[in-house]
Amino acid sequence: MAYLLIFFSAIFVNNIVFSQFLGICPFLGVSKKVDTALGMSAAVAFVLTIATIVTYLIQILLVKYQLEYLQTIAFILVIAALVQMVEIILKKVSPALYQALGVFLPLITTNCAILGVAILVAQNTYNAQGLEPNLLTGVVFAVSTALGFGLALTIFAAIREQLAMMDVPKGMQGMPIALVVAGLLAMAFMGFGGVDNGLAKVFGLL
Amino acid sequence: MKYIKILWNGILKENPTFVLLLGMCPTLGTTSSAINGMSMGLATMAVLIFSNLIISCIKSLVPDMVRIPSYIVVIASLVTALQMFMQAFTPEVYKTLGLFIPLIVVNCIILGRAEAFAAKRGPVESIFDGIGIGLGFTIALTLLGGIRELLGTGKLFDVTIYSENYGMLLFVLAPGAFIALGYLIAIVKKTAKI
Amino acid sequence: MKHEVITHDGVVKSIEGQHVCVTILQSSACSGCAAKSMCASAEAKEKEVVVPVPEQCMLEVGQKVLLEGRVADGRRAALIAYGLPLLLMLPVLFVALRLTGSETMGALIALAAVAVYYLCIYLFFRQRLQQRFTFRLRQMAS
Amino acid sequence: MKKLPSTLPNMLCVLTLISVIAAGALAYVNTITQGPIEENKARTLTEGINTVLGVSDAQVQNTTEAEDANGNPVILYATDKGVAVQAIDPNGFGGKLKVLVGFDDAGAIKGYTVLEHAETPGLGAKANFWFQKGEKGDIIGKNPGDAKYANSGLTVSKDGGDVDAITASTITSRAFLRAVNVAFHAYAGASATDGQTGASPQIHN
Amino acid sequence: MKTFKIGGVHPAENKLSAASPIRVAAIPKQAVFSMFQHIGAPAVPVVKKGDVVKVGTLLGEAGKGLSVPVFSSVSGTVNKVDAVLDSSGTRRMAVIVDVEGDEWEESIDRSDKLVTMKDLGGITAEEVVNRIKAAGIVGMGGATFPTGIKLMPPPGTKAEAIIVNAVECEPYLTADHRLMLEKPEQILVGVQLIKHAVNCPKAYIGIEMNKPDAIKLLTDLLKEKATQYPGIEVVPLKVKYPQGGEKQLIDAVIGRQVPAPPALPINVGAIVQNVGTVYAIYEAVTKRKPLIDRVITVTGKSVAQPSNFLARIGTPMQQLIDEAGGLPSDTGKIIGGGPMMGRALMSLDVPVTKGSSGLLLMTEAESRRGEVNPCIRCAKCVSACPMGLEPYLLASYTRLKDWDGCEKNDVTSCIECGSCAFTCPSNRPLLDNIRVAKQTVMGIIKSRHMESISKK
Amino acid sequence: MKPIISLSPHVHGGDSVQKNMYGVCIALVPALLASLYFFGLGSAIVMATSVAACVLFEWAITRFILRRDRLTICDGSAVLTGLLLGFNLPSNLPIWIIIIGALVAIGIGKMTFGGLGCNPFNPALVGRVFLLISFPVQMTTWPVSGQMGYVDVETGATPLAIMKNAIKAGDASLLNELPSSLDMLLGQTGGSLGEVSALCLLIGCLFMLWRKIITWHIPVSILATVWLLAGLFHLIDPSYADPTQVILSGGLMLGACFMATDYVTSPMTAKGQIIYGVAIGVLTVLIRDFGAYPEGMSFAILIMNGFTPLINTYVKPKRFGETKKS
Amino acid sequence: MNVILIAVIVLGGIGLVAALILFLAGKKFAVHEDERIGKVAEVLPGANCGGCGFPGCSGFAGACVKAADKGSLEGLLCPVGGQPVMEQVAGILGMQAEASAPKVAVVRCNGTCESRPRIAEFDGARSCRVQQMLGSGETACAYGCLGCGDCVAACKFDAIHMNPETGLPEVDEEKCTACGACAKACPRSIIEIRLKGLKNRRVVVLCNNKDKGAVTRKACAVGCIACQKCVKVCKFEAITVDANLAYIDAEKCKLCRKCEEECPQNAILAINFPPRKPKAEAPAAPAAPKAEAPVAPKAPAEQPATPSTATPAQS
Ligand SMILES: Cc1cc2nc3c(=O)[nH]c(=O)nc-3n(C[C@H](O)[C@H](O)[C@H](O)COP(=O)(O)O)c2cc1C
Ligand SMILES: Cc1cc2nc3c(=O)[nH]c(=O)nc-3n(C[C@H](O)[C@H](O)[C@H](O)COP(=O)(O)O)c2cc1C
Ligand SMILES: Cc1cc2nc3c(=O)[nH]c(=O)nc-3n(C[C@H](O)[C@H](O)[C@H](O)COP(=O)(O)O)c2cc1C
Ligand SMILES: Cc1cc2nc3c(=O)[nH]c(=O)nc-3n(C[C@H](O)[C@H](O)[C@H](O)CO)c2cc1C
Ligand code: SF4
Ligand code: SF4
Ligand code: SF4
Ligand code: SF4
Ligand code: FES
Repeated sequence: MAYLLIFFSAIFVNNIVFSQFLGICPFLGVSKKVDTALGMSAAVAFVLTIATIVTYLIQILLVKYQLEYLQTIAFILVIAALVQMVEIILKKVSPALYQALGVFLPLITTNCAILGVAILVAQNTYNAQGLEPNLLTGVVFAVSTALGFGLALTIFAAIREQLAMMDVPKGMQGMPIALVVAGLLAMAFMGFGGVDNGLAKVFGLL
Repeated sequence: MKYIKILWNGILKENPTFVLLLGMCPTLGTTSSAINGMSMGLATMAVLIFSNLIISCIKSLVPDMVRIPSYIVVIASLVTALQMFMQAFTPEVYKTLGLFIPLIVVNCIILGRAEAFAAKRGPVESIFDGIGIGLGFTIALTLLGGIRELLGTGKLFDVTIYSENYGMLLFVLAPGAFIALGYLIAIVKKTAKI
Repeated sequence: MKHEVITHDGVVKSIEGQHVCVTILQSSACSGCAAKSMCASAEAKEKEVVVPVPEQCMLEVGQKVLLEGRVADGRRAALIAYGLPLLLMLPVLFVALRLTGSETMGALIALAAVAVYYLCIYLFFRQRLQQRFTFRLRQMAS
Repeated sequence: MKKLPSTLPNMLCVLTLISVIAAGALAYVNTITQGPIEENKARTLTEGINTVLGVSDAQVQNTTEAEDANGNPVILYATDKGVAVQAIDPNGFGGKLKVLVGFDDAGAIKGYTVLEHAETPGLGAKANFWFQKGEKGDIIGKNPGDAKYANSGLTVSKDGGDVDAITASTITSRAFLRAVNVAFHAYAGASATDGQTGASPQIHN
Repeated sequence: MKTFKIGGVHPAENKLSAASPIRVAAIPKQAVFSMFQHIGAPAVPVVKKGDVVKVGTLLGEAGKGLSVPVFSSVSGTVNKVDAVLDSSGTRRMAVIVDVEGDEWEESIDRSDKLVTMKDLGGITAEEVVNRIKAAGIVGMGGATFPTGIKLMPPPGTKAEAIIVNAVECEPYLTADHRLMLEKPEQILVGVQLIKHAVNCPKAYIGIEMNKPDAIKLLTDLLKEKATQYPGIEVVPLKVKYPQGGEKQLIDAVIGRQVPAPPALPINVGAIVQNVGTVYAIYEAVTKRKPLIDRVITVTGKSVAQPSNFLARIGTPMQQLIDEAGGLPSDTGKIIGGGPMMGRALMSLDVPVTKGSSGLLLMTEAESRRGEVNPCIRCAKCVSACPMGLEPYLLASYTRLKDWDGCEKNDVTSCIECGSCAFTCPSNRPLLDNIRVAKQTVMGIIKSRHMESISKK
Repeated sequence: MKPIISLSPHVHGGDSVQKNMYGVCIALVPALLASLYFFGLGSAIVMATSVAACVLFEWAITRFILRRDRLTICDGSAVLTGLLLGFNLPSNLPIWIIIIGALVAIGIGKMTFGGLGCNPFNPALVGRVFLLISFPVQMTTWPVSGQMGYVDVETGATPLAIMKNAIKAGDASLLNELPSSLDMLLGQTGGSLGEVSALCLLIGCLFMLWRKIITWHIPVSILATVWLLAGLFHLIDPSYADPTQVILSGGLMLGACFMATDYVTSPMTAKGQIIYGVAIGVLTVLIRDFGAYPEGMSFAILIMNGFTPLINTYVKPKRFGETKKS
Repeated sequence: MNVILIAVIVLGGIGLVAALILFLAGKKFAVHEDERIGKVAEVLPGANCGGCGFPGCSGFAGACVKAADKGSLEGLLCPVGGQPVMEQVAGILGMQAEASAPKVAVVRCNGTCESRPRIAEFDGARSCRVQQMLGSGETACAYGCLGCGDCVAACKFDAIHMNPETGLPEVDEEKCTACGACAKACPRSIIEIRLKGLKNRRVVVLCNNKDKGAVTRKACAVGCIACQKCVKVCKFEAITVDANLAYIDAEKCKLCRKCEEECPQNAILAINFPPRKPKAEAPAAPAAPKAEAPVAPKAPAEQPATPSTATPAQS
């Protein structure tokens, strides 16, 4: 149950975009196609999870040699390499699959969402809903966060698609209106505030 | 003259926040008050200056294909160093900025400037570019932080301007960040054109 | 939803009998961003797509074409490439952590599971996928 | 100067070299800053303990780590001027709420400070001062060990207690008081057995 | 009560001329025969200036491909063969005849006597279709599709139900209604001829409930002469626009939905014919009379005598208006057809054609559209659309020139019924824009089709 | 004569934006009267300020910031936003807060996007939630109904607060403090202006259904979902209130009938509207029962406003002749 | 020192592995984007108008580089940037720019409200395409401007505007980039992208009506009736009459203005010429001759006075 809560919390309550402020650039800049947003979130979830696991291992290594201060630099290198490696492997594994992805999805890039989540998990500073922060909760957190990102991306893409048909005042067009929409969405999502705690209590009782 | 132009370029023409719309995460995440915004801006500026300098120095040593990873290593080391210095000497600031300090690594401004400017120009120019862009970023963050702080809590740089009871709490929270930045960009664009 | 299609533009790179090799530029998620020229994460990669065509087609190397694929295919591709391994990795990680009690081992086993998954695809499903994901070419309307 | 061509050895060398230099430099920086960082940490701790005990020169004599009933860590700092206890309640409005509470020998609260929180600025974040001496939710001087608190410890007035909750932030207030109560229990348990028990104490130094 | 399943609206009916019997309009002094009175290739003139023609003389033979011949409805001399403005506002080839007397071709049987199937003896299906084709009959419900072709189902399809479109869902128009009241048996024979032509055992006559007299008349007649007219059924329908739309009618009557284009009604086993067409078929087969006249309603709130005329094709509209009491001074809009689907005419200088079902004169006050407001996304257009489309979306995509979006959202399925624009509280010109999109998308699809052919 | 030409259709059904907007206003009259009856002066002041401020801001923004010539304040949507915003506020709210709310509702919620028809979020709710988050203290102290004054009114727990407490404490006996269902239906409870009398709101809703201003899909799916879900909880654990009382309490009726049905921000197809309604119902119960806020309706509607474009993209009306397999 | 050594080893190792992977990836997926493409794209205007026939400026940049590799930039023109930009592009690519004469949009209809009576009133979506579906529209001319401004909406450069008095669009020659968007948008193909001409001067048949003379005359007072007079008077064989409509080939036209005088309908207009001597204004045209009014409201810099000031006062 607690894992479900982490899942719920990372998607709705502490949505990475709306309340954690990570991954904003792709969120704001991503193409306005709803179609690709879903596939994108699957891709981000996968990369984010793998990255989390690998960096968790690295962190173990760093801690062992008391090199925690190398965290940032090691993580960024590892993640950058990882993203590329997934590409290489996919191409090798099934060229057809790889081609299909090329046509449908934008590239996955190393952005602050991936690094941020990796650091949060490695430092155990995410909300584990009362559970011990460990690899498993970390991975659940990473997957959920990515889904939260995908969700934000998808609804945002749809809203923008709709706004393109509207008579938005000239001065507000483009980034300003996108930001205001994001703000209002964030405001709406604040309604989820405390729901995780409430649910936790219920699950505790059950 | 040339250097002043580079400076102005960073503050106005290529202002990372208002014009280029880069580095949105720290912009939104660390501007709950003017002082926080300013700290983040300055921290980024420090990294920017040094990364620009170092990269413009080593640019010809680095083969094209590992250009980006090399730059990343340089930037990441600078960020880590900064992180440690801040932890040691300004622990309060470090605590409030939290996760966003290591995330300077992936801030597109830094790598972007490295690629677009430092990798093509000399060290001195690069330093000025770093200062200019950094100042632009700092100004933007301070402005945004100031607006949010003022509207949200009635204070500016922790000085009470009007009673906190009249503050609109929303502005210090997440939605307020987006909304304030949205209108700020619209206003800046509008006034800059006139 | 009907058979919705998605298109991507590309350039004919080579023509070999019944296949045309088309290169496409896959840009990153941030490609819509105002500042992509400034931003390193707005990368682009060139990828090649092989499309079967009828024997005598009126294509020439260097010609611009539109690649057309079904949206449903795209979703399926994302599922196979990313979704399923992710779904596989989670339970494996869970079980491995329980069994070994060591996070390092658990993590390594989970990663290995993904590797095995890809290996399986490579060994057993490559051909099938090859048939599954096909594209059509459309000339660019001028 | 011409760029180095992108050959494999070139690239490997350059990247490794850069990494090595970076690592070296960082390690060096680390050795410089490690001292101040440690010092900072220690200073923050002693400052905190001093504040909550209302003194300026408390000496930590004994640190005990324990766990509360829900498995959250509790740390007791026994000093010559009283005991400061660090306790956590995980269910604040925004997550974890970490407090440091000072008790006098009788068990009355001498002072507190909020070490870590994720509450809303302007609302829950007011916990920093709300419960201080003279403020609306003053808890200083109260002794959770008193008979009237025997049932449920300190509670907000909404729940039948005598502490005024922070305006519109009952959740934070509850979490805060829960943490204070946990701290008190740890303190009481420890003083009952002369600093030797707790749920599963592990003695450091 | 049967009706179609999706959408629909209910405009004020205003059937002003419902009670006025069909009058025979005077023969005009000059008649104009456009070679382009049907869908498909124009007819090719076979007469030249100075030729003398009779009623029923061939003026233009069917062109290549989809086309029908055009016959003279008057006797006289050909004045000229030239391009003239037709009701669509474009200049098209036409034969202009100066009328002298009223002489008919001998082949035409001018008697009023009812000819039944029995009288026709063992006429073959082929012969029926041939006579229909030879008479130049086109659909008179508005689409003017060559009827002869419609009655030859393509291989692989089979007609299972003939549906007579007696709905006349357009407000104001009453031509079909009157025709049913005055020529019921002729129509029933016509239905039998169609059944015979396509070898289909079952026929339905779909009539809306606002024509109870016609429903009663036909039902009684069918009951009375059940053996003479087997397999024909009158289906009363709930009053709802656009029930007369072919696809809607099929849905309402036999509950089958024709899929999106390029599917045709015959793909679900249905053939729909307008009442007027059925009557024309009767006349063509039994009396050898080509399509030279039709019933047309001339109406409007300010018109002195809203009437139904049996008018010769080629008669100028002006003449019909004069017969109906003259052009009211407050006329703002002249509409060829009904108010929902008809065409606004620029002048009365156009002739009656095979497809003219009505002439509506709207007052100035009624004519103007209201002020356009922004779309408030009330979804009323969506629920009104009988094709299940999203008019607001299509119109927006049109404004953005997003033809891809239009195509994906099935703009080509739009039947241009106007229900969307009719309901829109913001007075948005939805159908105006959708037409642009439909035209463009059809063009794109066509060129793509050509492209893929050329590639092979 | 110069004939008028245009493409078909040449007739129009006569429906108009004004008719719809003022129709909703009329539907709100019973609830308005009820709020005047229960809250007296306070209600009058809050309503008047809210409506006046909304109309004024709309006028000023159109005129001076957007510089549009066409004035839109007559179309009734600003009046409606003002009314609904007022309905969502406590009767003792300081005037300056109401004005801020109106500014946010019209300025941020509506005109930023271009005015009527362009806004993705319900303006009145944007205003209300903004105030709720910004001024939580003032926005959560509810006068007890039956007082006629504006200042110095006695405040008390709303049914929602009582329900929440019962859930928090896990103690069903706390629910005894709830007013009777009849009182809740008629309006003998505390709460914001427009939510006191469920009956009046229902009458208004029926009026709108009769006038075909709205369709049944959204209100019915919301109410049914909440009733079922709350009923389920109630069965499992009686410290969750009786579902009928849940439906009658708080802004549920107001939201379901008047705010979730806002054309601009709700899905375009019947299917979409049902999905939207069900989701609002679920979210409302979720937030009410487990969240930090006592009232979930506003948030639930706003959240689903965010999803509306997505629903519109994927939930298409059934096309004529569409078969399942294609 | 030990600490530093470990750090160096660990990070060195990570760096080495990362370098390897990134190198492989770089090699596999390298975008063979020519540096020149970026450079070319930089000098392009960035309007992404599509006027060049390529999707967006970057597409055009790619095409330029490819063409340069084949040896010539022939046929490639950025209509927005025009010659100067093409020269820059050529400079980057080390080529000669194809000399191309500048062009401008010309509205080939002069059917103002006075010369072309409105016989009906259009009441629908303000769109030429919609009106086009109603046959000839508000006037009897089935070829003339419909006046709803589809072309105005299509222009990305704010270079074409409706003149409320004439009801016709007017091109701002300084802003017009000859991108052709307006020409594409016009459902009646009235707008021609035409050579700007020597000193910006042009002689154009401002009519698009392909009806027979008699019909045209009824519809519009300044319509071309295909009387062939201009063809006869032109010494350079620049004028042809096809489908009842005269057309002046801009390449052959020597700007002698003979045809302008000759046209009984005043359908031919000389644009941006200095005012004629009074005599030329004499021919009593059916409608007030409106010299350059619909086109070129602003004269180019070298032109001292706007020609339209010289036209007689309109009745
Ligand atoms: C933006 C926002 C932030 C809030 N943050 C907190 C918080 O940090 N701590 C808290 O206890 N309540 C917080 N609340 C209030 C709760 O949501 C809820 O209203 C309160 O706990 C119940 O009201 P009460 O405290 O008056 O009983 C917040 C409310 C809002 C609108
Ligand atoms: C919206 C719409 C409404 C129509 N209404 C009628 C009508 O009321 N009566 C009618 O006979 N045909 C009507 N039609 C034409 C029919 O679709 C169809 O063309 C006709 O019934 C076929 O018969 P025909 O070929 O004999 O004309 C309508 C078409 C559309 C698109
Ligand atoms: C066998 C058969 C073939 C037909 N072929 C066509 C055709 O190719 N194109 C066409 O527009 N209509 C064709 N139709 C007629 C249409 O079904 C329909 O009656 C006509 O488009 C007019 O429809 P409407 O009056 O509803 O607009 C055909 C009908 C039949 C029975
Ligand atoms: C049925 C109906 C419900 C409405 N509900 C609201 C509402 O909840 N809030 C609001 O600001 N406006 C409402 N309006 C008015 C109007 O649609 C709204 O101001 C637009 O969102 C502004 O673009 C409503 C209008 C109608 C017809
Ligand atoms: S005109 Fe087209 S879009 Fe409009 S209601 Fe009719 S079928 Fe639907
Ligand atoms: S009926 Fe009109 S206002 Fe309503 S959604 Fe359709 S276009 Fe918009
Ligand atoms: S007037 Fe026409 S050709 Fe000139 S810039 Fe505008 S759209 Fe392009
Ligand atoms: S020139 Fe063409 S597009 Fe422009 S207003 Fe005239 S008809 Fe419309
Ligand atoms: S200018 Fe109008 S017809 Fe020639």
